[in-house]
Amino acid sequence: MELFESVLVALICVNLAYLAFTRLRTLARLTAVQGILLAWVPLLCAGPGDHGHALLLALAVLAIKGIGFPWLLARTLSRLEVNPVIEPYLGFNLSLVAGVAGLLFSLWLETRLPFPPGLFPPLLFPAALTSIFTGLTLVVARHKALTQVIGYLAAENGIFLLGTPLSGQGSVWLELSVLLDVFVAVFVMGIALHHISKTFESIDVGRFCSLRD
Amino acid sequence: MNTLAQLLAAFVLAPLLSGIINRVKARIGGRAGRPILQTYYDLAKLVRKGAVISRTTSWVFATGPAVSLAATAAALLLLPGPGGPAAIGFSGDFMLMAYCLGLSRLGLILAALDTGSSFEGMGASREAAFAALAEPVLFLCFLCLATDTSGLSLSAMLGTGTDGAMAPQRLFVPAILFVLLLTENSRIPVDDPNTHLELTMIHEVMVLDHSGPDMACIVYGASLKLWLFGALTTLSVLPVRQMPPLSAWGTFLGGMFAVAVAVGLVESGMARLRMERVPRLLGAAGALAALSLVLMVWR
Amino acid sequence: MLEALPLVPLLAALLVLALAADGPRRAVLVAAGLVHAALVAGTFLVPQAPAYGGLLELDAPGQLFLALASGLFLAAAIYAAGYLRHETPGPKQDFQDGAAFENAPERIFTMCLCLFLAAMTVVCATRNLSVLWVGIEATTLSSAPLIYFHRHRRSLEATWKYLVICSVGIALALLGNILFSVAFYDPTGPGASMQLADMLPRAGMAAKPWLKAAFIFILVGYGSKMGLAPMHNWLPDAHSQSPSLVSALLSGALLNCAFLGILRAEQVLCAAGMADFSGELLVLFGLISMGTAAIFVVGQGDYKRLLAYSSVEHMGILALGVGIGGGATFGAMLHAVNHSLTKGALFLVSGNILALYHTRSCHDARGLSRALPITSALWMAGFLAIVGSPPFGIFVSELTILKAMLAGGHPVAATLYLVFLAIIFVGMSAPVARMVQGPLPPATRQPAPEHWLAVAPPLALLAATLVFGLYLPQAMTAFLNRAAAAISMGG
Amino acid sequence: MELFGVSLVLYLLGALGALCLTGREAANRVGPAGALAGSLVGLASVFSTPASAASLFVLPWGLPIGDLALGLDPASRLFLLPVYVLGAACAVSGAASLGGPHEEHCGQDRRGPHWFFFNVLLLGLSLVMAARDAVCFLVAWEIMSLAPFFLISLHDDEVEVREAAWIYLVAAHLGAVCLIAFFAAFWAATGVTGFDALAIAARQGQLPGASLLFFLALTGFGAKAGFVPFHVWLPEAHPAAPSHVSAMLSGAMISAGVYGLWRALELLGPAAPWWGWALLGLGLATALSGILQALAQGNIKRLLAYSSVENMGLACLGLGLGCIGRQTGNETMAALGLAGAVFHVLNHAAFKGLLFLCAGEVLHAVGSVRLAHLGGLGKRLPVVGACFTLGALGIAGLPPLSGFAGELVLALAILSGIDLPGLLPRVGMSGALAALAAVGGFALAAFAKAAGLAFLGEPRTPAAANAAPAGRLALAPLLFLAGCILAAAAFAPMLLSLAGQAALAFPGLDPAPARAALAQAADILQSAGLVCLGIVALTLAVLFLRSRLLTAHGVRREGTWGCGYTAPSSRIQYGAGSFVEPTAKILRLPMGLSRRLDMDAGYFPARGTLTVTSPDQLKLRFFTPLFEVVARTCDALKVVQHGRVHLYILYVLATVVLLLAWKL
Repeated sequence: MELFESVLVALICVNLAYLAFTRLRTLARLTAVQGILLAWVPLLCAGPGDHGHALLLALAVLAIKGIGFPWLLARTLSRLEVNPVIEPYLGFNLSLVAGVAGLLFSLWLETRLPFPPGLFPPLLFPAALTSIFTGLTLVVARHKALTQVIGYLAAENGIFLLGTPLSGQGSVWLELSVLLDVFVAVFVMGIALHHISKTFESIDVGRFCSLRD
Repeated sequence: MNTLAQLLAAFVLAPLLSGIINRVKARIGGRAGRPILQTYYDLAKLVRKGAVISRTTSWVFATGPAVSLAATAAALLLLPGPGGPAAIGFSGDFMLMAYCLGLSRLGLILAALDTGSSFEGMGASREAAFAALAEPVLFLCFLCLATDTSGLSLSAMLGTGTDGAMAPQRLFVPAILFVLLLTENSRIPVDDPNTHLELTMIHEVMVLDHSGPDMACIVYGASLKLWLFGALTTLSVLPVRQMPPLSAWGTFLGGMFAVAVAVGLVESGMARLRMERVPRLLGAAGALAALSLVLMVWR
Repeated sequence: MLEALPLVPLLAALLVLALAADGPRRAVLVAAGLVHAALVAGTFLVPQAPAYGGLLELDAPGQLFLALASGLFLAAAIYAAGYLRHETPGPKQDFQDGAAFENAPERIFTMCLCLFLAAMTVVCATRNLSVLWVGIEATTLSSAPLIYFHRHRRSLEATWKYLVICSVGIALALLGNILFSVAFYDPTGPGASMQLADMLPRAGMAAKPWLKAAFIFILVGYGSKMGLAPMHNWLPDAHSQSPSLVSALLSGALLNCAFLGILRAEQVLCAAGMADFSGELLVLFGLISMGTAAIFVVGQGDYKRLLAYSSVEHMGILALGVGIGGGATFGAMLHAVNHSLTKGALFLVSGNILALYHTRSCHDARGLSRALPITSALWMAGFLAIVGSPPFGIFVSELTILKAMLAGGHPVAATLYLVFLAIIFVGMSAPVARMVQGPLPPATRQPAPEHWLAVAPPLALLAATLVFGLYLPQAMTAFLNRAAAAISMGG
Repeated sequence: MELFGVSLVLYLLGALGALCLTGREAANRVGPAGALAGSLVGLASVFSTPASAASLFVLPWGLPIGDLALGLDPASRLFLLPVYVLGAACAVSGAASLGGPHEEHCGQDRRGPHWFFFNVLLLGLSLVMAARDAVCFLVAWEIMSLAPFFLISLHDDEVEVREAAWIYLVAAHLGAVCLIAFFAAFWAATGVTGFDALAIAARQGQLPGASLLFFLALTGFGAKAGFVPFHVWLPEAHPAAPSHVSAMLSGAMISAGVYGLWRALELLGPAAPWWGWALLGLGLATALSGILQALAQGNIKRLLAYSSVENMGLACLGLGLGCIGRQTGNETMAALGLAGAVFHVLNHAAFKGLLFLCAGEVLHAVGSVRLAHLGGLGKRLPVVGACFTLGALGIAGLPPLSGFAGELVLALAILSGIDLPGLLPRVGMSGALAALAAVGGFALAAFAKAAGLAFLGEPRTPAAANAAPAGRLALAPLLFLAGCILAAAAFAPMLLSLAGQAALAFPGLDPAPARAALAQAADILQSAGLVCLGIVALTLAVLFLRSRLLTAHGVRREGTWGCGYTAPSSRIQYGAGSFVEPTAKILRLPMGLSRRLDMDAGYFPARGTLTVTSPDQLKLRFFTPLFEVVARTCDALKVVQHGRVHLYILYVLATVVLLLAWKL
C-alpha cells in the first residue's frame, strides 16, 4: 500500500511540475513519466482475482500513455519547429498556486463525499481530481496548442486514475472510453495541429481570436 | 307658448345688445354714438346687397356662414328663458349646446380657410385655439350649476335660483360665464371688434372676405351668440323661473340689459390684452371654476 | 431493425469512400438518409427489442431524438445534393479576408456525414450510459471534419475551438459517468452496470452526494456540447463557419443528442428522488443560456451567428422545461421537435442567402425578397417560427412551458423567460427585417430562379413545424407524453 | 354562426388564391374579391341573428392545449361590425389603388402576398373577436398582429417604411408578450382555458394577483389600442402603410385592443376599485395627449394616427366608467360607459376609415400627404373633399353626426357619476368631463386644420394644383362609408341600443336598471336628434334664402382681398406650423412641437428658415434611448465572447468548481 501511495504522490508532483516547467520538451517528457506511473496503478489496485485483466490494462496504458503519446509529441515538436519556450497567460508561480488550490479543493471535496468502503484507496480521489484540475489549468493558462493537448491529456490521466478502481467491476466500457478519449486527443488534435501549423506557420492558438463578438 | 315667446325674443332682440354696448361705450367716451338699432340697419342693408366672392373659394365658403348661423340658432333651442323651460331639453343638453357652438365656429373657420388668405387663416387659427381653451371652462361652469341645482339639463340648472344662502362660490359662475361671453364673442379684452389692424384681430379677421347675405348671416349669428351667452350669465344668477311671468320677463330683460351695459363698461375701461395673455385669462377663469366646483362638491 | 439502424449509415460511409464519381456518391447519401428514415419510421410501427446484447435499446426519448436526427439528416442530404454541385473543387478565394483556400475532398465530407449519422443513431438508440458517451464522442470526431469543409483559417479556428471545448466537456462527462458508477457501487452486487435498466430501479439506494457530483459533471460536460451557457462558446463559431447544411445538422440534431445525455442523467436523478436538485440546476442553466443568447442576439451582425445564439436560447428553453418538470417536460419534448425542424430549415435557408451574397453580414445581405422570393419568405417564416409566433409549433411549446412554470410556482423564472424571449424577438427582428426588405445592394446581380433542391428541404421542415403549431396528432401527443413521463418518472 | 364560418372560409380562399396567383394581374382581383365576399357574408352573419343572442361552438382542435372554441355574443358582433364594413371598403379601395397607374414603384409581384396578408388580417381579426378560448385567442391575436407588418411594408424600398414596419412589429410583439403572460398566468391560476370556464373560476375563487393580471392585460391590449405610452407605433405605422391598410388598422385592428380589454374585464370578474380609475385616467391622458399631438402634425396620416390614439383613449375612458360603475353599483354609469365605449369604437371605425381612404386618394392624386404640399384640393377632388369634411365633422364629435352621440353617451355616463360618494370621485368625474370638453375643442381645431389646409385655399405646390380625381372604383368605398356615416347619424338611438346589448351582456351588471338607463339615453339621443335635424333644416333654409337673394342682387368674383398686399402667393397662406402656433405657445410640451430658426447673421439677414417638426416626444426621449441603452449594455457584455479558447475552457472549469462548491 505504501508503494501505491508513493505512486500517487509522485503523480501529484508530476502534475504540479507540469505547471512549473517552461520548456515544451520537458513537458513532453513529463507526460511519459506520468504515463509510466499510471501504468502501475491498475496493477497495484487490482484485487487478487483479476490480475490478468489488470496486467493487460497496465500494458495498454504503458504502450499508449507511457510510450506512444510522448513519442508522438516529441515527433510533432521536432517537425513543427516551434519555439521551445512556453508562453504563459498566467505566470508560472500563479499557475503553481492554481495547481495547489486545485489540490486543496480536491481534498475538500473528498470530505464532502461519503466514500463506499473499500472502493478507493486513500489519496486516489484527490490525486485524480488534482490531475484533472492541473491539466485543465494547463489548457487555460498556456498559449500553445501543444500545451493544450498536453494539459488535456493530464486531465484524461486523472479521469483514468479515478476510473481504475472501478475497472474490476466487470465493465470494459470504462476503459474503452478512456482509451478512445486518448485516441481523440492524439489523432484528432494531432491532425488539427498539422493543419494549424500548415495554415498559420505556427501553432500558437493565441492568434485564434478572429471569431468573436 | 312661452317657449315660442322666448325664442322669438331671442331672434328679434339679439341685435339690440350690440347696439346697447356701442351706446354705452360712446356715452362713456363722451360721444353721441350710433343709433341703438344700428345692427338692424346693417343687417337689412347686407341682405339687400349682392356679394363679392373670391375666386379661390369653393362651396365651403358659401355654406360656412349658413351652417354657423343655423348651429347657433339651434343652440338657442336648448336655452330656457323667463317663461319656462327650453324648447328641447334633456340631461346633458349643455353638451349639445357647446358642440352646436363648436359647429358654428367650425363653419366660420373653414370658410375663412377657404379664401386662402393668410390673414383669415390667422384669425381661424386663433379662434380655434382660444375656443378649445374656453371649452373646458364652459363645461366646468355647467358642472358647477349642475351640482348646485342637482339638475343635469339646462332648463333645470338655469333660472331656477338656488335654495339656501348666497354663498360666495355661487357668484363665481356668473363671473366666469361673463368672461366666457367676452371670449366667445370676441369682445375686449380678448379681441377688439372695432380695431382696424388685421394682425391683432381674431373673429373679425376671419370674415374679411364675406359680403352681402353671407355677412348678414355672420353678423346675425354673432348677435345670437351674444344673446345666448348673455342669457346664460343672467339666468345663472337670477331665479326668474320662480317669479310670476311678467316680473320674470322684466327681470330677465333687465338682466340682459345689465349684461350689455357691463360689456360696454368693460370695453370702455380696458385695453385689449396681448395675445399671449388670453390663455392666462381663460386659465384664471378655469381655475376659478374648478375652485367653485370643488367648494360645491365638498359640501 | 434496430441492429440495422447504425449499420446503414456505416455501410453508406464505406460505399461513399469506395465510389469515385460525385453523382452516385450524392445518390448514396440521399439513399442512406431515405433508408435510415424509413427504418426509423419502422421502429414506430414495430416495437423494437434490444439489440447487440442490450447495448442498443430504444425508449421514447431516444426514439424521439432519433426521429429528429433522421428526418433532419434526410432534409440535409437532399439539400447537400444541390449544395455540393455548386461547391466545385479547386482553389477559391475567401470572401472575408481574400485568402486562398480549398474545400475538403467531397468524398471525405460525404463519408463524415454518414459517420455522423451513425454516431447520432448510436447516441439515440442506446440506454447504456457508456455507449451513449462513446456515441457522443464519435459525433465530435465525425463532425469536426464537416466543420472544416472550407479549409480556410477561420473554419480551422472554429474546428479547433469545437474540438477543444467539446473534448474537455466530454472528459468531464466521462468523469460524471465514473462518479455514477461510484454512486451505484455495491461491493456485494454483480458489478457496476451502466445500463439504465439496471440503474433506475436501484437509484433510490445510490449514494446521494455522488449522484449530485455525477450530475454536475455530466451537466457541465454534455452541456458544453449542447451549448448551454457559459459553456456554449464554440457554438457560434462552429455554426457560422461550417457549411450551412452542417450547421443545420449540428443545431438540429447534434445538440439534441447532447441534451439526451443530460436527460439520461436526469432520468437517474429523478428515479433517485432528486428531481428538485437536478431541476434547479437545469432551470438555472436554462435561464443563463437564454440571457446569454439575448445579450448576443441584440445587435448581432452575422446572421449565421444569430441563428447559433438562437440555438443557445432554445437549448436553454429545453433545459428550463425539463428542469421545471410536470407539464413543462412535455413542452420541452415538443419544443425539441419544433426547434430542430425550424432551426434546420433556417440554417438551410441561410445557406441559400450565403450562396447569393457571399457575406454573412446582415447589413450587406439586403433586399432578399427581391432577389430570392421563396428563400426570403422561408427566412421570414422561419424567423417568426423560431421566435415563437403562432401559428408555428414553437409558440405551443413555449406557451406550455410558460404555463407549467407559472403553475409550478416559478414566477421569477417565468418573468425572466418572457423578458429574454421578448429581447430576443426584438434583437432578431431587426436584422431579419433588414435583410428581407428593401432594394438589392447595388453590387448584387439579380440571381437565377431558385433551384428546388435548395428550397424544398427547408420548405418541408417549416411546413412540418407549421402543422405542429396547428395540429398535433393524438398519437404524437401520446408519444411525447410517454417521452416526458420516461424522463420525469425516471423510467 | 354558419355564415360566420363561410366568411372565414372566403377569407382563407382569398388569401390562398392571391398567394397562388402571385405575379399575375389576377391576384389583384382574387384577393380583394375574397376579402369583399368574406366581409359581406360576415356582415350578413352579424345581422342574421338577434343582437342579444350568444352562441358557442367548440370545434375539433389539434393541439393538446386549449380548445378551438368560437362564439358570437353581442360584444363580438359589435366589434366585428367595423371589421366587416371596413374590410369590404378597404378591399375595394385597395384593389383600385393597387391596380391603378399609381403603383409603378410597387413591383407587380408584391400584390399577391399583399392580398394574402390582407385576407389573413381579416381572418385573424374575425377569429380574435370570436375566440372563446385563451389559446385560440392568442393564436388569432398573433396572426392578426403579424399580418400588418407585411401589409405596412408593401413599399419597403423606402427606409421610413422599413423603420415603421419594424417599430410596429416590436410594439405588437411586446404587447403580445404581456398578453401571453396574462393568459398563461390566468390559465395557471385556474387550470382552464375556455373563456366561460375562466370567468367562472375567477368569480368563484378569489383570483390571486388579479390586479397584476389586470395590469398585464392593460399593457398588452393597450399596446394594440395605442394607449399612452404605448402609442408610439401608430404615428409611424399609419403614414408608412398603404392607405387602405391604414384604414383597416386604424378602424378595425386597434379596436381589437379595446375589445380585448373588454374581454379581460369580463373575465377578471369583480374589479378592484383602482382599475376603473386607472382606465379612466389612462383614457383621458391618452385622449388629451393624442389630440394635442394630432393638432401638432403636419402630415395628414400622422394627424389621423394620433387622432386614433385620442379616440381609443375615449373608448378606454368608457371602459373605465363601466368598471367604476360596476364596482360602485351605479348601473347607469356602467351601462352608459360600456355602451359609450362600443358606440365610440363603431363611430371611430367609420370616420377614421373614411378619413384614411380620403388621405389615400389625396396621396394618389398629389403624391404627398404633407399639409405643406396640399391646398385647394376641394375643387379638384370634390368627392374626396366632401367625404373628408364629413369624416372630420364626425371625428371632431360635432352634431349632427353620430360622433357627437357617442361623446354625449360618454358624457352622460360621467354625469351620472358626479353624485358618487366622496370628494375624490366627484372631482375625478368633473375633471373627466372637463377633459372631455377640452378633447372636443382640440379635436375641432385639429380637424379644422386638416380639412382646411388640405382641401381649401390655394394649392401650395404644382402637384396639388394638377391633382386629378380618381376613378369610380376608388370613390365607391368612400361613398359607401359616407353613406354608413349618414345612416348612423340618422339612426343614432338605434345604434346606441345595439351597443347597449353588449353592455347588458357584461357580467356583474343588474340588467333592469341598466336597460332603463340605456332606454333613457336613447331618448336623449332622440331629442338631440331633433336639434340636429333643426340644424340641417335651418342650414338648408338659410342656403336657399341666400341663393334667392344672390340671384336677385348678383355675385361678383374677385381675388381674395389681400388687406392691401398686392402680390399674394399661395405660399403666404397659413400653413400647418402657423395654424397651431397660438396653441403651441401654451402647450408646446404636450404637443411635442420643436422649432428651429436658422437665420443669416447680421441686422438684415438675407435668408431665414423656420423648421417646425413634431416628432413623438415619448419615442424620442424615452423609447429610443431605452433601446439604445439596452443595445449598448449588450454590446458591452459581449466581451465575454472574446475568441480566446483557453478562457472558454476557464468558463467551463469555473462552472464546475462553482457548482461543486455550491451544491456539495
